[in-house]
Amino acid sequence: MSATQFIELIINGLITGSIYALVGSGIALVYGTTRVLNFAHGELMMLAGYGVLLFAVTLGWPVLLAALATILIVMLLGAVIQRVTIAPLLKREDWAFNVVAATIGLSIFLQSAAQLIWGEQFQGVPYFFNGVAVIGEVRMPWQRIAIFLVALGVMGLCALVLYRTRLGRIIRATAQDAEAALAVGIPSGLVHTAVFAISAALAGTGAILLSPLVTVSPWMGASYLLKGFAVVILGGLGSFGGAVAAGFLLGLIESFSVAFVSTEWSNVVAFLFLIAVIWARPEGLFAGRGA
Amino acid sequence: QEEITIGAVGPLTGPAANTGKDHRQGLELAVKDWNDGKGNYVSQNPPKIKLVMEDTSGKPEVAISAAQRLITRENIKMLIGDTLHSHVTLALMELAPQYNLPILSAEPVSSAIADKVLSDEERYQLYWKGNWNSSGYGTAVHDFYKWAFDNKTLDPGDKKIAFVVEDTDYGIANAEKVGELFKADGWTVTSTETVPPATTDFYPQLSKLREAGPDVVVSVFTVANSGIAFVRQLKEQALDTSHLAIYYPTKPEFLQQAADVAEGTYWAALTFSSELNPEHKAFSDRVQAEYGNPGTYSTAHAYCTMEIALRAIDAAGSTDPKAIAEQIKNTDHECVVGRFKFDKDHAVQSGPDFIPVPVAQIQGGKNQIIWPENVATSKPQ
Amino acid sequence: MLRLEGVNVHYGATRVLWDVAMEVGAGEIVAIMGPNGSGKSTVLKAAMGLKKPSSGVVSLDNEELQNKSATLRPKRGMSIVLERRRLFPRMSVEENVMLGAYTRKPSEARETFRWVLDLLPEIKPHLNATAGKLSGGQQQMVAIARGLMANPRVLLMDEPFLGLSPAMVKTVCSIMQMINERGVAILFNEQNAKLSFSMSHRGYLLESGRVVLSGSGEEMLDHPEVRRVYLGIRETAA
Amino acid sequence: MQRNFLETDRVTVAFGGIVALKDVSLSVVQGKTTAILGPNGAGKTTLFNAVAGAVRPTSGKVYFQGADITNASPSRRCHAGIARTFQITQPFGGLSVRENVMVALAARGVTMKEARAEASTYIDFVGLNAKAEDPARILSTGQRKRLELARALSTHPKLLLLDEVTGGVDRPSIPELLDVIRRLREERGITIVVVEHNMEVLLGLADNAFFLNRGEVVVTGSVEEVADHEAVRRIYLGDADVAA
Amino acid sequence: MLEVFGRRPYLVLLVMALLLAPVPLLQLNDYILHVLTLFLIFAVFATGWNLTLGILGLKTLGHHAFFAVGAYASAMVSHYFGVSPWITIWLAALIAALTGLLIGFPILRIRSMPHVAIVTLAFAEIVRLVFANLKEITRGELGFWGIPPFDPIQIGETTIRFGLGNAAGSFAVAAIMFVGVHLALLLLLRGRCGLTFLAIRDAEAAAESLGVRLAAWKLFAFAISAAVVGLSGAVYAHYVLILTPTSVAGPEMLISLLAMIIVGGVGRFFGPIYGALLLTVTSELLRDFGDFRMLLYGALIIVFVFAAPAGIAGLKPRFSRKETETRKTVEAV
Ligand SMILES: Nc1ncnc2c1ncn2[C@@H]1O[C@H](COP(=O)(O)OP(=O)(O)OP(=O)(O)O)[C@@H](O)[C@H]1O
Ligand SMILES: Nc1ncnc2c1ncn2[C@@H]1O[C@H](COP(=O)(O)OP(=O)(O)OP(=O)(O)O)[C@@H](O)[C@H]1O
Ligand SMILES: [Mg+2]
Ligand SMILES: [Mg+2]
Repeated sequence: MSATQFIELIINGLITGSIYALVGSGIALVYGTTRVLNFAHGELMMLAGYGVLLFAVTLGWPVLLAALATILIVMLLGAVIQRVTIAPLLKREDWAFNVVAATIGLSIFLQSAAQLIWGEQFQGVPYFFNGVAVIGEVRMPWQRIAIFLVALGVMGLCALVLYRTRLGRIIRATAQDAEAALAVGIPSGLVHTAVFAISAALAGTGAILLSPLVTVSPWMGASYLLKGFAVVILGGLGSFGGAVAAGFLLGLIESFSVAFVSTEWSNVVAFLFLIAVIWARPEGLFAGRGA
Repeated sequence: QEEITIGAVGPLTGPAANTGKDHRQGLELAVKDWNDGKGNYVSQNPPKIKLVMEDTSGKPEVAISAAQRLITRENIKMLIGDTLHSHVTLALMELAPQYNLPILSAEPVSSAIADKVLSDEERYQLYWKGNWNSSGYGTAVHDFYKWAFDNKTLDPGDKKIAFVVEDTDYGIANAEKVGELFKADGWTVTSTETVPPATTDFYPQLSKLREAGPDVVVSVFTVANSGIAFVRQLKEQALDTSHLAIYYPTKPEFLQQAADVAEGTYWAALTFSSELNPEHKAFSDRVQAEYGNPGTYSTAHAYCTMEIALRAIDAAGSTDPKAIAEQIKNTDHECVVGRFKFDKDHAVQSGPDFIPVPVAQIQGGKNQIIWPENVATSKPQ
Repeated sequence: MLRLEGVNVHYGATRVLWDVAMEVGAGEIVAIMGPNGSGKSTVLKAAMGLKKPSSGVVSLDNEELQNKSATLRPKRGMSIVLERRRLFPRMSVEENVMLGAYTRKPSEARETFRWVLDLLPEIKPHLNATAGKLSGGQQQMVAIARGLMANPRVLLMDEPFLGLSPAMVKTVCSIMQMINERGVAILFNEQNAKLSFSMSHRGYLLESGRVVLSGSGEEMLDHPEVRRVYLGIRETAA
Repeated sequence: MQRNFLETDRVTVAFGGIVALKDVSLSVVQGKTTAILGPNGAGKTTLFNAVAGAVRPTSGKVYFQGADITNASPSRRCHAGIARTFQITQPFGGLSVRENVMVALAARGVTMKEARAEASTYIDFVGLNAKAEDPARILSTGQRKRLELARALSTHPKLLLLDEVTGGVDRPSIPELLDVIRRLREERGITIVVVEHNMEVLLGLADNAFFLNRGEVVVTGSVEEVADHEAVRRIYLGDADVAA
Repeated sequence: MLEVFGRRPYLVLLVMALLLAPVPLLQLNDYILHVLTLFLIFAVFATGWNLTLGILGLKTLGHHAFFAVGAYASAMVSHYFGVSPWITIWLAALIAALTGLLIGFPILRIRSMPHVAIVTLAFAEIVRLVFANLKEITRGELGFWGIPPFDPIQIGETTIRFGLGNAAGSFAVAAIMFVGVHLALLLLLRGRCGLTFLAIRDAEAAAESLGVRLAAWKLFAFAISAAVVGLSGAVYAHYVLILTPTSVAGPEMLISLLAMIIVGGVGRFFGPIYGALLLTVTSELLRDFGDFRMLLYGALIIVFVFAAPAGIAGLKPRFSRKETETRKTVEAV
């Protein structure tokens, strides 16, 4: 393998990984705070994809404005989804699996609703950033570099909020015993909703960054869901930082496995890695502070 | 005179639903024309036809369920199916002997279907495949390149070829066939990368390709956005290679979304083009008038498939399955996409004399046929 | 100030509280006694709004609270130490304790925090430990500390001495008496009749979800029923 | 070498940096009731966990009836005759109280019918008859504690580890429970180790006691001796006169 | 266990068997028999899955992998080696059970719900990809065809045939498997086995301290559950006669089976059966709605989770308990 290819593989891995990290950290956040495993997370991405499509392509708004509007709308949707379909279930004793079931149902529902509304076609979104950065022999379009940078920024911001602010502490308290949180006066219902909104924003950011590359379709989010889950587990359940690190790792593993084995086995390699890790270290690779 | 019911199954929902809907339009239009007295009749007294179509979601077990429903509930005398998927067709063709029902598939191309027919001709005597075999592409691609190297349009370099194909029978069979023909000419296949359908990130594969440095890259996808992404990323990585695309440029959204990066791409097969072919344009306009959207290759192919079915029933003069199958076998029908004539393997034949498989190039943001020379609209650039 | 009137509570079809009426006056310590399953914890949860009564009135300073969210109560000066030490198991002890002051200003909270640590020095060495990993009794102390952080006017405590060593029981008793002298009203339940009625101004006896006896601490201790059943003082010892 | 019924040999348990037990060597004589005393966080529950197999000692050995059981799984220890109750109760919420008690019987291979009948005995012992067919998840604190005891008894233990089994149980019922425990010891020769903060209960139940502080055994002797020991009074009972 | 089995489980099963028995004689049209056959196969699948999901309490989301393993194993052995499907289905169940043990090991020590869910989900994805990638022997997504149907059986004058187009015979096989599997499981689970599974579900550590050998029981549960699912997969293979990795091990299989269990009632013994019936039949009825089918399908799951979390099995008047007083309790104290 040449040095150029090696560098390319690393860069590719980091870029794919940054998306996995965005998706995974959103799931981890929700799981960490509410113990809800949200199977409809991918559909939030998908909705964000259609958001960008609407604002940036159909209405022709400037990219930044379109992105902002999309994120706001997806956050709102996330909050509404939480209020309407998840919050009522959390009051039940056996909610954990109920919620999994409900979000799976929601995920199919949203997918097919999107299909009815927008049709099955894959719709393209033009690159937000044009041009290709050429460093030596490595060529990388700015769009891809932007994915990496923006993802890092957004995740950093989230980590800051989570570990350095009062809101973060409240979120983590609610995570661990909602009734007790209620007893000290934390409006845990609202906190849950807020967390969902933040996680939706992460999903939305991922989708916005991705949409020019993968095009928008009703299935856009579904394909990232399992990877997102894998990242959450690898990182140590519910750990935000762990999920971010695991996202990059998984991206790298995939990128390198394509180079060494053929493409169709790369996911097998990634998932075998997951199972091996679980076997050896059930607490995850980067288990640290739980969110 | 009693009405004869024909059933059809195709992907009306799921990722291939767009194509399935085109099929439905084509099938409906043919039946409508037939019943309205505008058909291409064989006899003086053509039967009236009713069409019922069911969804498969692109899944074999669903298709079987749907077909059984058509058979037992609607009492269909013939089945068009699957309209798109080869793997679904492989399951459906079993119904022909089980239910003594003539089955004609529409767009599926897999050579595996023809192989299966040849493996037990007796059993599959009622099954017919309304499209050519996937190996047809391979021959066209190989013959085109040979022609281009011979007349110095392209340089064979180190004689290395690589494939990036979708992980379906369609993609893999094409890669194998083209690879075989090139190897026979002394070429080496550096790699065959199979990616899951609808993949849109090819950077890891491109990185691998750059290392191998092939002279020809052939890509096969059925999902247009895979193709769009591949062509764009190929350009970003500025790989120094000749690129030929199979299938996906037939999708209108390909040129709409990739015109800026697809310049110079060779592709096969430009079987339907409203811009270049007045006959196709007329058909497309017809569809436009009827359904409010332009016609595509899939619409036209479904239309022709239905015409074959209708003419066979008409010619058979009864709904006797064997008689209908016999008439399908005798088909020699000139339709909008070409001349339909079945081969011994129950598949439609391809090539200049039958259904042409022309190679095109995107020039100035437009498709031009560049090979074979007799139908070319432009020279390769 | 805290008053329950005609409170009924159901779990599904099972009724566990029957027209319960209780009152905690300003500056009072009030004890609830009763056999297992009689509904003591349920009374406290209903008072705190963690279990919604099917009917009845829960009021604080004459403000009816039974239909209001539980989060309102800490703002009005109520706080609770829950049974089975409901801590935030994966947060540090310090974070757990600090969250008790959720409704208060951070500067005040810091001050209270120091005060609480002085009262319960046993938790000091464990401030950075994960709460869920502490021993049973240590968790109980953290729970009490968290309850105190709200600087409540009314403190509800569900079996506050459960799992505490005798020395710690004494400490917690004196803390309760001390904050009571500062004007905090306390409603708690505890199985040790002697301990609980002797330190409280008034007491209630609960049986099968009904209040069967109430009176001042001494009255309760002197009542023949209580003496016989809860203090084990009988003519013919078993 | 002749070993006592239960022996721990320099058992140390560390959780990361926290040393919960430090070189604890103690032995329990068959047929006697032993009390473990100690302030909160002294390591009492951890000691039980080490004996019952829920945690592995960092170093040291545990012997039961002469055999080294340091690395045996909790279920093997149970079959060997060690039963325990949990300080923080762990009922099988979805099973009825009766079925909760039947689990251990079933694990021993008793037929369902016999198990059902035998379970009634233990449910009776702990006074949960009225709740026998209710799912365990609705039990109150005290009821759960009783259930813990009934389940432990159902394993036919030779050694019974009771972790604050009377905590949360209403006072009027405690004598009855103690009666049950005492009777078992006399009739079946069960050896009992209790962790208990209620001194009244202890004085009537235990023969000898160990006093544990910060993971170390500080005092050993009869219950009365231990209870009168200066360090115990100061650290544990918190007598005002000594503590001052 | 009352919650899980209801009051008279054997009676319920008997009624089901009696309802199924006359169906082949009713001269129903093939299509209806086809739908009923699918229902029976999926009911066994769902019940097998429910064993770990609801009864052992391990929230596995990868049982469609065992279905695929069972289906492909039986199909390939009978196709390549010419062994009769009557034999290969048992082989398939065995292979599925071994696969179950294989994935059972890594998740033995894991107690958290999401870990188990995601690891098993990933495992199913691996299985799907392996079947899709081993094209030389499975033909990948093109589909594995050439699967022999069950060999005909001669009873006196009549020959019973199986496979497509022989709806009555296929129905009978599925029905016998259905009743047989449920009877066997009932015998197994009504005893100490079921009690132990439920105890593990509710409190692992406590169960272990009471002498339950966790690892052995969990692996046993996994193997049994995988075997049942594998068996249903094998019967499915010899019924539909074509397999593609996506159709047997893809996400839609997961979702529809999960929906059956949820709608029927997680952790109720008979729940999955009701769920399978309702969803197989509605999904056929909804076929007329075309695009709206999946939409309604998703909505149905949500509605059930909300309105009837215990599923159909939980809808029946269970404990017709009036307001019980707490008095009794206290007197006993
Ligand atoms: N979720 C529930 N569903 C049904 N019944 C319940 C539920 N929770 C508690 N109960 C019942 O309500 C009654 C009162 O319970 P509560 O916890 O208030 O008792 P308690 O007086 O605090 O008992 P203890 O002294 O044992 O803590 C008990 O009989 C209990 O079984
Ligand atoms: N899993 C664990 N991880 C970390 N520390 C632990 C863990 N379990 C116990 N400890 C620590 O070990 C020490 C002893 O705990 P243990 O539960 O044995 O105390 P105890 O004597 O039972 O106390 P109590 O009377 O309060 O129940 C405590 O300081 C506790 O914080
Ligand atoms: Mg209580
Ligand atoms: Mg303890």
